[in-house]
Amino acid sequence: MAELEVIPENPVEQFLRMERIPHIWCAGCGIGTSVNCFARALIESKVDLDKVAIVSGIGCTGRVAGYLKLDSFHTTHGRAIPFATGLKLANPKLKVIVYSGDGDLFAIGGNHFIHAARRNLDLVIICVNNLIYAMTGGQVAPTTPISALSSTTPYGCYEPPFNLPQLAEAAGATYVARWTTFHVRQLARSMKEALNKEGFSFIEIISPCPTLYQRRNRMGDGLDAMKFYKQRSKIRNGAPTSEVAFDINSDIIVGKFVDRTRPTLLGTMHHQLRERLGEKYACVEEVACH
Amino acid sequence: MAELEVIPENPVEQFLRMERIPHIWCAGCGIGTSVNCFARALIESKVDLDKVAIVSGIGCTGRVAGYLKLDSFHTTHGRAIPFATGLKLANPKLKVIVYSGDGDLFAIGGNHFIHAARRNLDLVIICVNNLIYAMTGGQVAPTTPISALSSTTPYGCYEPPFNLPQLAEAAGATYVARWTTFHVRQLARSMKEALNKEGFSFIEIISPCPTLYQRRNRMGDGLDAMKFYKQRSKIRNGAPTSEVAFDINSDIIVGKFVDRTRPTLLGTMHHQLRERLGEKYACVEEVACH
Amino acid sequence: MAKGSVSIIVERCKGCGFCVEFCPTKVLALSSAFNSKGYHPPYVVAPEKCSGCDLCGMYCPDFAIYGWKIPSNGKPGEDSEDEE
Amino acid sequence: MAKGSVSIIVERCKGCGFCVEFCPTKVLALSSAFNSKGYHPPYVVAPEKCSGCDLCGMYCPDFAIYGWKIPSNGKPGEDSEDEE
Amino acid sequence: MTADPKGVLTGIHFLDGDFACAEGCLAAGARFAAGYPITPSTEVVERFAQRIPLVGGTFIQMEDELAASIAIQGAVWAGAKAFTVTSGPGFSLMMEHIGYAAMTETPCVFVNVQRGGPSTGLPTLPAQADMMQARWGSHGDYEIIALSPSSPQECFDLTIRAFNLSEQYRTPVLLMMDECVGHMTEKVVIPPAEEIEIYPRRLTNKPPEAFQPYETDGDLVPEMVHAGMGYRFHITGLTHDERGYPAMSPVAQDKLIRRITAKIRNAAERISMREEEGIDGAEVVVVSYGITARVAQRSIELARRKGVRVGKLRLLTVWPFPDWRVREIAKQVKAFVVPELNMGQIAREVERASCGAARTVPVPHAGGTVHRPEQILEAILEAAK
Amino acid sequence: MTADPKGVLTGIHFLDGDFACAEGCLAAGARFAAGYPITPSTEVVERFAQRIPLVGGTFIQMEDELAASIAIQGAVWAGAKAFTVTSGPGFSLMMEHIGYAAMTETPCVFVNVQRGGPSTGLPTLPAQADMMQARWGSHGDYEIIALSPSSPQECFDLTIRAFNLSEQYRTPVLLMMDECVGHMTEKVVIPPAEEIEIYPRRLTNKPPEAFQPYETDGDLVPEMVHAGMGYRFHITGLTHDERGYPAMSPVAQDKLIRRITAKIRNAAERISMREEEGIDGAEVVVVSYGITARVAQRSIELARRKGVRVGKLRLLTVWPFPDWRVREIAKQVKAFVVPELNMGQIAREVERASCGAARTVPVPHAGGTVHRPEQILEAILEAAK
Amino acid sequence: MPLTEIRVAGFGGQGVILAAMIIGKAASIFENGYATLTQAFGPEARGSACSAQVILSDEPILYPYITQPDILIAMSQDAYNRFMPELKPGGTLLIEEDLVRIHDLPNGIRIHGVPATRLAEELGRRLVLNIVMVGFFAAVTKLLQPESLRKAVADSVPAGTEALNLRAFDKGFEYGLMELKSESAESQPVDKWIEGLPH
Amino acid sequence: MPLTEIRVAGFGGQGVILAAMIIGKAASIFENGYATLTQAFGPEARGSACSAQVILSDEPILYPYITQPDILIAMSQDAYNRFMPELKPGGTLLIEEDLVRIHDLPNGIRIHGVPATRLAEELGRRLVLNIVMVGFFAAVTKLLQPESLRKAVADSVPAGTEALNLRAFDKGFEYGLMELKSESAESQPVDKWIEGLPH
Ligand SMILES: Cc1ncc(C[n+]2csc(CCOP(=O)(O)OP(=O)(O)O)c2C)c(N)n1
Ligand SMILES: Cc1ncc(C[n+]2csc(CCOP(=O)(O)OP(=O)(O)O)c2C)c(N)n1
Ligand code: SF4
Ligand code: SF4
Ligand code: SF4
Ligand code: SF4
Ligand code: SF4
Ligand code: SF4
Ligand SMILES: [Mg+2]
Ligand SMILES: [Mg+2]
Repeated sequence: MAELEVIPENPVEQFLRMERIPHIWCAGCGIGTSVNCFARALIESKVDLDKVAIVSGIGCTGRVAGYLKLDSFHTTHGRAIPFATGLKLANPKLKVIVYSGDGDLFAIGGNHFIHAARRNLDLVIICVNNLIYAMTGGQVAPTTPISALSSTTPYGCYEPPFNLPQLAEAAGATYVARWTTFHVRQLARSMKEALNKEGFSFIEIISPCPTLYQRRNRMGDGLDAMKFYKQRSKIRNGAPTSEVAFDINSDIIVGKFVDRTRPTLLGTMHHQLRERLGEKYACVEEVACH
Repeated sequence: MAELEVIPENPVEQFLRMERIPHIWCAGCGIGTSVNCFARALIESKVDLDKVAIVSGIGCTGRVAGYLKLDSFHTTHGRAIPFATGLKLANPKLKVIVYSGDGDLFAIGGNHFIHAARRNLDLVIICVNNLIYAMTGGQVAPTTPISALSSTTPYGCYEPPFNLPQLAEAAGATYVARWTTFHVRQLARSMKEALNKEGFSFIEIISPCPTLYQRRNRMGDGLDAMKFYKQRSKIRNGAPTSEVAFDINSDIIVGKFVDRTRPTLLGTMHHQLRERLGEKYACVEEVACH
Repeated sequence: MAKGSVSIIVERCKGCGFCVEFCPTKVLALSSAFNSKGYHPPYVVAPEKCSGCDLCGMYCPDFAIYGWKIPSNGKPGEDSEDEE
Repeated sequence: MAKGSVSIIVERCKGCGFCVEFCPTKVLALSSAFNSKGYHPPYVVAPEKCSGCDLCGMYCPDFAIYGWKIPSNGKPGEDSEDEE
Repeated sequence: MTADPKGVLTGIHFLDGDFACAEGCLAAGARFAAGYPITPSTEVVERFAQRIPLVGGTFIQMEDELAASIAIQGAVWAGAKAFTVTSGPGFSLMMEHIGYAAMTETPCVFVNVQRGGPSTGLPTLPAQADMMQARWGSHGDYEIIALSPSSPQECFDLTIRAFNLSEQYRTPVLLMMDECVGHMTEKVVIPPAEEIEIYPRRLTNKPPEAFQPYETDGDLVPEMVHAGMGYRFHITGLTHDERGYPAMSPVAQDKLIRRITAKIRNAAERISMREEEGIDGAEVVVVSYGITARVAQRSIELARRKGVRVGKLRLLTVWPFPDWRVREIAKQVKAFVVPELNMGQIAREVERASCGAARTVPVPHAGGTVHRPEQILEAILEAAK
Repeated sequence: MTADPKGVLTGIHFLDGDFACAEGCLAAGARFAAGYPITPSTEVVERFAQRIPLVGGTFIQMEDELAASIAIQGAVWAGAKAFTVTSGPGFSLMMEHIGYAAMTETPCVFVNVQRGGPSTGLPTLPAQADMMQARWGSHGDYEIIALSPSSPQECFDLTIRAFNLSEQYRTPVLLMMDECVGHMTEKVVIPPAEEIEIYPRRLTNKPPEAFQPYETDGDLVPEMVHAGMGYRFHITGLTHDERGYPAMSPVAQDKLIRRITAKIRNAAERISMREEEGIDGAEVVVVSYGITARVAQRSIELARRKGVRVGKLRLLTVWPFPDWRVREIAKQVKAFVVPELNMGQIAREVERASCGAARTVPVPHAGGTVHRPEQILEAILEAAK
Repeated sequence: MPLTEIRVAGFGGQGVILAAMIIGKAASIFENGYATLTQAFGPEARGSACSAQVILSDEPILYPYITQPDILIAMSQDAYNRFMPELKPGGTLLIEEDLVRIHDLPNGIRIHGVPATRLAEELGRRLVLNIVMVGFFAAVTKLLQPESLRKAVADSVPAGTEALNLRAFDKGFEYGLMELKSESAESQPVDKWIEGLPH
Repeated sequence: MPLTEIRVAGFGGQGVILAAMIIGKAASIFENGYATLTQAFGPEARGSACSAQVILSDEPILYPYITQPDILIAMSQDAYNRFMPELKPGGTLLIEEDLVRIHDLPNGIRIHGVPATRLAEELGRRLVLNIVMVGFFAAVTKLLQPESLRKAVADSVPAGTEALNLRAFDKGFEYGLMELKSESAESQPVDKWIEGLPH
C-alpha cells in the first residue's frame, strides 16, 4: 500500500457546511447519498460554484440547502420553486437548483411544479422521493403506494400515487429522469446533464426512509431498501413516461425518460420583447439593486 | 304553421334562477352557450336533480353556479375542487360538478385539479377556457397562446400554455374531452357521458371572450370566434393527448380523448378499509349531522 | 309545412348572431331594429324552414331563443331524435 | 498492490452498511465495535482489493467514508476515469 | 340534544391534548376531517384517522392547507360536522377560508396547536403567538370565537364547546391550543354520551318555497339546509342578500357585515368562559390562558405566600374578549399582569379594555418553552408596588 | 443615494393611485414584480408590466398569490428590489410569506389595494378592513410597517418611502391603499431622479470569511449579501443564529424575536409619519387615514363652522401605531373620533393608546362606499359634548 | 377656475372615463390647476352603466367626491335618468342628443346637445364619440382652454390615433360653437330637447 | 401519594415516552390519583436525546412541569449527564446499568441499576427494555401498586404484545426485588456504580 502523504478530502466536503455536520438524517437515510451524487455532479458539470443557488422547501430533504456550502435558501413548505423562479428571473446568470422532498414538491407544491415546467424556466428540480412525509412523522404523501401504512392512513393508503415523470412531461419538463439511491453513478450523471441543460429538468430519486416509511411498513432498514432497489430496478432509458408509474409491487423503472428541447421562458421572453419593442427593450442579464 | 296552444319553455330555464336573468355575461360570450349544453346533458343523463351540486370558483365562468337552480356553491378563487371534494366525500350520493374558468382551475387551482384527478374522485370538471382571466380584466392565463396580448403581457405572452387534456390524463383523469362552444351537440353529449361516468372527468370548452380576449387581440366578436372554431376545429376522438396541445395558429383538435376505468377513490377507500377492518368498518353512504 | 318553431325573447337578446349563423336551415336573420338594451335581436325570415332542431337554443348565450318540434298532434314534444 | 485506498471517519458513521454492501470488491466489513454514537462503523478487511472507485463514498449518507485512487506517483489524484 | 354514543369513548383515559381534542371532535359529532400534516398538531388527525372508520365518517389528507380548510366546508354543506387541524404556517394558509366560513356562515372548527413562529420558526416548541392572528388574520370585517384550553381535559371539553358554538352561531370557531397542552398527557374523563350536550345544526323546517338561506330573526343567525335536500340553494363568498345571491351594494354590505359581526358581539357575554379566582379584594390580577395559565398559577401561589393579594382571570374564551369584565375589574385593582408566550398580544386587549383604570404589565416571552414561574412572580410583585 | 433616472418618469402627470404606485415602484428602484391579478389592484402591475421592459427588469404573473409573494423574495436575494400587489383574498394568501420576509429580514414591499370583505365580498368597492390583518395576519411574533396614502401623489411618495423603509429596516413593508385612492386620478408630480432619496440596500463590505448574515450592531439591522456574490450564505425561515443556521432553542428564539421586533419598535418614532393640524387647543381630534382622511377633512370643516374645535391626526404610517402621540393628545382633548371603512380597527388602537384619558368614538362603516361627511360630523358633535 | 363639479356618465364602451380623464388632465396638467377624478362606486361594470366624477379647482382638492355637479355630461338615457336629479340648480347639462330623451327637467338648467355618436361615425370611428363630446364640452362650457384640452387629448389617446382624436375634438368643438350661436338665437332652447327626439 | 416528580430520559427508540406514559396512567387511571406527563422541550428528536416528565399526585396538578425530580430514570449516558444535576438531594436514580456510567454523584442519592436492554434481549425483543425498566421502577420505588402498573402496561402497548410486555415488566420487577435484597446487604451501594462499568 502506498504511503499516503496527502489523504485527499472527501469530495463532498468542499460543498458542505462542515460546522453543521453531523447532519440530522437518520442512519440509512438516502438523502445523504443523493447529496454525494449532487456533489460529484457539481464537480463534473463545471458550473461556477459562486453562481449556484440551492433552494429547498421544508422536510427532511428540505434540509439539504442548509448543509450545502453554496448560496442556499430554506424557504417555506412547498414554495421552493416560486422562490427559485424569482431568483432566476432576477439574476439569469445564476444556476438555480431546487432540492426537496416529494411531499414538498408534489403535495403542497404541485402547482408550482407544473407551472414552472410549463414555463420551461431554467431550473433543476431534484426530488428525493421517500414515499412519505418524513419530517412530520410519516404521513401519507401523494407518492405513497396504495395500501401502504402511514400515520394518517393507519389502515393502508387508498389514494393512488402520482406518476411523477409523466406529470412532469405533460406539464412541459424538458429533462426527466428517475433513479434510486442505489444508482449513484447514473444519478450523478443525470444531475450533471441537468445542470448543463437549458430549460426545466426534473430528477426523481427513490430513496429509503427507514425510520418513518419502512419501519411502519415492515420493510427493514436502509440497506434493505437499497438491496430492494438493486433487485427490482430496471433501467429503461427513453421509456414512455406513461409506462413508468411507480409500483412497489412490480419493477421500478428507472432511467432518463425525456431529454428534449423547447424554447425556455427567458429565451421566449427576450425574443418576444425584442420583437415588439426593438431597441427600446432594456434586456437585463442581471438586475442590480438600485 | 301549426297553431301553438302551448309554447314550451326553453329547456334551460328549468335549471336557471330566472330571477337573476339577465346574467352578467357579455354579448357573444360563450359561457351561456356552455350552460345550454349542460342543461341538455342534465336532462339526458337522467340524474336526480335534487342530488346534483354545482361548485364554481371565481371568475366570469365562476358565476355559473349562481345562475343554476341546483344546490350551488360559489366558493373562493381556485378552490372549487377541494370544496367539491368535501361535498362528495361527506355525501357520496351527490353528483358533484365543478364548473369554472381556466384561470381558476389551472392557475391558482392547478394543484387541486391534479390531486383530484390522481385520487380519481367522482367529480365532473367543466372548464370554460376563454384563454384569459376575463373577470379581472383580461390578464394572461396559463392557457393564453404565445404572443397573445393581455393586460399583463402588453407586448405579447411569452409563456407557453398548458396542454390541458394531457395534463389531466397524466394526473389520472378517466374521462377527458375537449370541445369548443361551436360543438354544442358534442359538448352536451360529453357532459352527459361524464355525468353518467364514475371517476374523475374533465371537459375543456374553448370559448369566446370577445370583450377581454378578442378585442385586445383584434379577433373580432363572439361570432367571429365561433366561425373560427368551426373552420379550424378537427374532431379526433381518441387522439393521444400529447398531440392535442391547443395552438391558435393551427388546427384545434377536439374530441373525446380519454375514456378509461381506474378504481375510484371511494371504491378503493371502502375496499381497503373493509379489508383491514372487516366488520368493524362503519362505512357510510351519507353522513348525517350529529 | 314547418316541422318546428322557434321562440324569441327579444329583450334578453344581445345580438351576438350565433342563432342566425348556425341555424342549419337559415330560418333567422338579425333585425335592424334595436331592443331596449340597444341590440339587434333575430327575427324569423323563413318560418317554413324551421326543423325545430333547437340548435339556436343551444347556441344562444342569453337564453333568448329556442326551437321545438311541432308534433303531429299539434302539441310540442320531443318525439324525434335529432343527433348530428 | 492496491490501486486505491479508503478513509473512514468512524465517528460520523451510522452503521448503515451501504459501503460494505456495495463496495464492488468487498473491501469493507462492519466492525463489531461501537463508535461513540453506538453504531458499528466499517473497517477495511481487504485493503489490497480497493480500487479507489469511491463507490463507498458515493453511497455513504453520512459522509463518513470515501475512496480514492493511488496514482503512480504515490499522490492521490484523479488520473483515471471509472464510469460503470 | 345529546351526543351520538358511536363517537363517544366514555371512560377515564390518560391522553395528551391532541388526542383529547380528537376525541372531543368525535364526541361532538364530527364525522369529517380534512387535514394537512404539521407539527405539533398532526396527532389530532392521526387519531381521528384511526378512529373514524370505526365510527362512520371520513378523514382525508388534502394536498395542502388551502384545500383542507375549504374541503371541510364542502363537507359541512353536505351535512357533516367537520374540522381541520393545523399549526402556524398552515394556519396562515387557512386565513382566506376562515373568512369564507365567516361570510357564508358555515359552522366548522379550526384547531391551531401553536408552535414557535414566525415562519417555520420552532416547529416542535410551544408558543401562543397566533392569538391576534386568530382574531384578525383574514381580510375584511368579521368576528370570531376562539377558545384556549389549559389541559387535555379542556382540550376535550372545549372542543365540544367549539363545535356547539359554531353550530349555534353558524361561525367558524378556533380552538387555540399550544404545543405544551397538545403534548401534555393527563387524565381525561369522557362522560357517557347522554351527558354530553350537543347543539344541533340549525336545519330549517321551512319548505323550499318559503326558505331563504340568509333570512334571520331575533338572534341574527340564519337557518341552514344541506346539499341534496331539494332546496336548490345558493351560497357565495360575495356580499349577498337574504336569498344568498350576490348583492354588490354598500347597502347589502352594511346589512350583512353588521349582522355577522353583531351576532357574535351581542352574544359575547354568553360566549365568554372565564375562570376567576381571588379577584375580589385583589391588588393585582393575572390574566392568562392556555398553558401559561398553569404556569401563572404557580406564580400566583408564590406571590400570595409573599402576602400579595393576587387574583386570577383565566380566559377559556379568548375571542370575543371580555372587555366588560376587564373594565369592571380594572376599577378595583392596581394592575393586570399578562404573561403570554408571545411579545404581548392579549396584553394589548387588557390594556385597551382597562381604559387606564389599572396598569397593564405584560410578561412577554418569545416562546420555545414556558415562563419560569419566577418571571411572572417578579411582574406581580412589581405590579403590586 | 438618489434614484436611478431610468425608472423615474419625471414630470407632472394625471394618474390614478394604482398607476402612481407603479411609478413609485419604478422610481424607488424596483426592477422585479411578481403578481396575481385581483381587482382593484391589478392596474399597478399592469402598468409595471408595460413599463419595466423599457426600464430593465422583469414582471412575472405567477400562478397564485402564494407564488407571487415568495417569488419576489427570491428576486430580492438575487439582487433586485421587488414587490407584489394584491387585494383582500390575495392578501390573506400572502400571510405566510409576509412572515417569511419578516423572519428572514427580506426587504420587499406588499401593496394591498383594499376592497370590501370578508371573503370575495365586494370586489370592486372600497374598504379599509385589512388594517389589523396587516399587523397581525401572519402567525408568530413580528412587527410590521404599514403606510396608508390618501391621494395618488401619496401613492407615489409613500411607495418610495415603503421601499426605503424596507431597505433600512430589512423588513416587509405594506402599502395599504384602498379602492378609492387606487382608482382616483389626480395630478402626480414626479421629481427629477436626483431629488428622490433612495435608501440603498445594506450590502456588506465584509469579506465572506468575516461575514455572518444575521450579525448586527447598534441598530439591530443586519447587512445583506446576494446570491452569486460568492458568500455561500444560508437563509432559513426556521429560528436561526447569527450565521443564519437553524437554532432550535428558546434562547435563540428569544434573541431573534426580540431583535426583529425591537428593530421596528425602537425606531417607531422615526418611522411614524403623521399629518397633524389644529390639535393644540382642540376638544376633539379626528384620527383617520387613507381615503377616509379626505372625507373626514370635510367633516372637520363642517364641525369648525359649527364652532367645534376639531383637530386632525392623519396617519400616513399606520403601523407602527403612534401610541406615544395618541397618549399625549389624549391628555389634552375630550375625545377622539375615528372614522374608518371597517367595523372599528384602528379605533381600538386609539382606545388602547389613550389609556382612558380621552374617549374614543369609532365611526364604523362596512365599506362599499365612503362615509357621508355628515356621519363623521355627527360623531364629532357628539364627541364634543 | 372656481371649484367645479362635473359628472360624466354613459355606458361601458363609450369611453366615459377617458373623457373625464381628459378634462381632468387639461385642468391639472395643462392649466396648472387641480383636478380629482373618481370613478363611481358600482358593481363590476362590464358593458353596463358607467360614470366618472371630476372636480376642478384652483386649489388643492381635499374632499374628493362631488355632491352636486355643476355640469352633467349624459351620454345615455340611463345616465340621464340616474344622475339628472343630482344636478345643481342652475347647472349645465350636456347630452348625446341621439341617445338621451329629456324629461322631468327642473327650471334653470342650461342644456346643450350634440349627436356625438353620429359625428364620430362621420369620422369613420364610432369609438371617438367621447372625444367629440369633450370638444363639445370645451366649446359650450368655456371652462377650460381648448388648447389645454387638445393637449390633454393628444396625451391621453393611444399612440397613433392622435390625429383622428384631435379631429374628433375639433368636430365636437365646432358643433358646440355653432350650437351656442343658434342657441343665442333661440329663446327657449329647452323645448327643443324635451319634445320627441329621433331615436 | 404525595407530589412526586419523575424524569425518564434516554435516546430515541428506547420507548422513553411510553415508559413515562405507563407510570402516569397507572397513577391517574388505575390508582385514581393524578398525573401529568409532559415531553421535554427540544428540537425535533428523531434518533437523538429524548425525555419525559411525569408528576404524580393525590390532588389535581396545576403547575405541570417538574422543577427538581424526586426520581430520575436515566436510560442513556447522555440522559444521565444532562439530567443528573437537577435531581433532588436525597432523590432516587434508576439507571440502565449497561449504558450509564456514574460520575460526579452528590451524596445521599439512592441508586438502582438494571441491565434493562440485556434483560429485554433475553426476552427476544430489545424493544421492551422500557417495560423492563418500568417493572424495575415498580419494585425499587414502591411508589405505585405493581398491579396498577401491570394494568397500565397491558393498556398501553400495541394489541397482541401484551403478554410479552407483561413478561418484560415482571422481569424488571423481579430484578428490582433482588436488587433491593442485595442492596440491603451492602453498605455502600454507590461505589458499585461509580467504579468502571462494562461498556
Ligand atoms: C405550510 C406548512 N404546512 C405543513 C408543514 C409541515 N411539514 C413540514 S415538512 C412536511 C412534509 C415533508 O415531506 P417531504 O417533502 O416528502 O419531505 P421528507 O421529510 O419526506 O424529506 C410538512 C407537511 C409546514 N412546515 N408548512
Ligand atoms: C385569491 C384570489 N385571487 C385573485 C382573485 C381575482 N380573480 C377573480 S376571477 C380571476 C380569474 C378568473 O379567470 P378564469 O378562471 O379564467 O375565469 P373567466 O373570468 O375567464 O371565466 C381572478 C384572478 C380572487 N378573487 N381571489
Ligand atoms: S425520517 Fe426518513 S427521510 Fe427523514 S432523515 Fe430519517 S430516514 Fe431520512
Ligand atoms: S368578459 Fe369575456 S368571459 Fe367575461 S362575460 Fe364578457 S365575454 Fe364572457
Ligand atoms: S330550431 Fe333549428 S331550424 Fe329552427 S330556428 Fe332554431 S336552429 Fe333554426
Ligand atoms: S343567439 Fe341569442 S343573444 Fe345571440 S342573437 Fe340569437 S337570440 Fe340574440
Ligand atoms: S473505494 Fe471502491 S473499492 Fe475501495 S472501499 Fe470504496 S467502494 Fe470499495
Ligand atoms: S455507508 Fe457510511 S454511514 Fe453507512 S456504514 Fe458505511 S461509513 Fe457508515
Ligand atoms: Mg418525503
Ligand atoms: Mg378564463
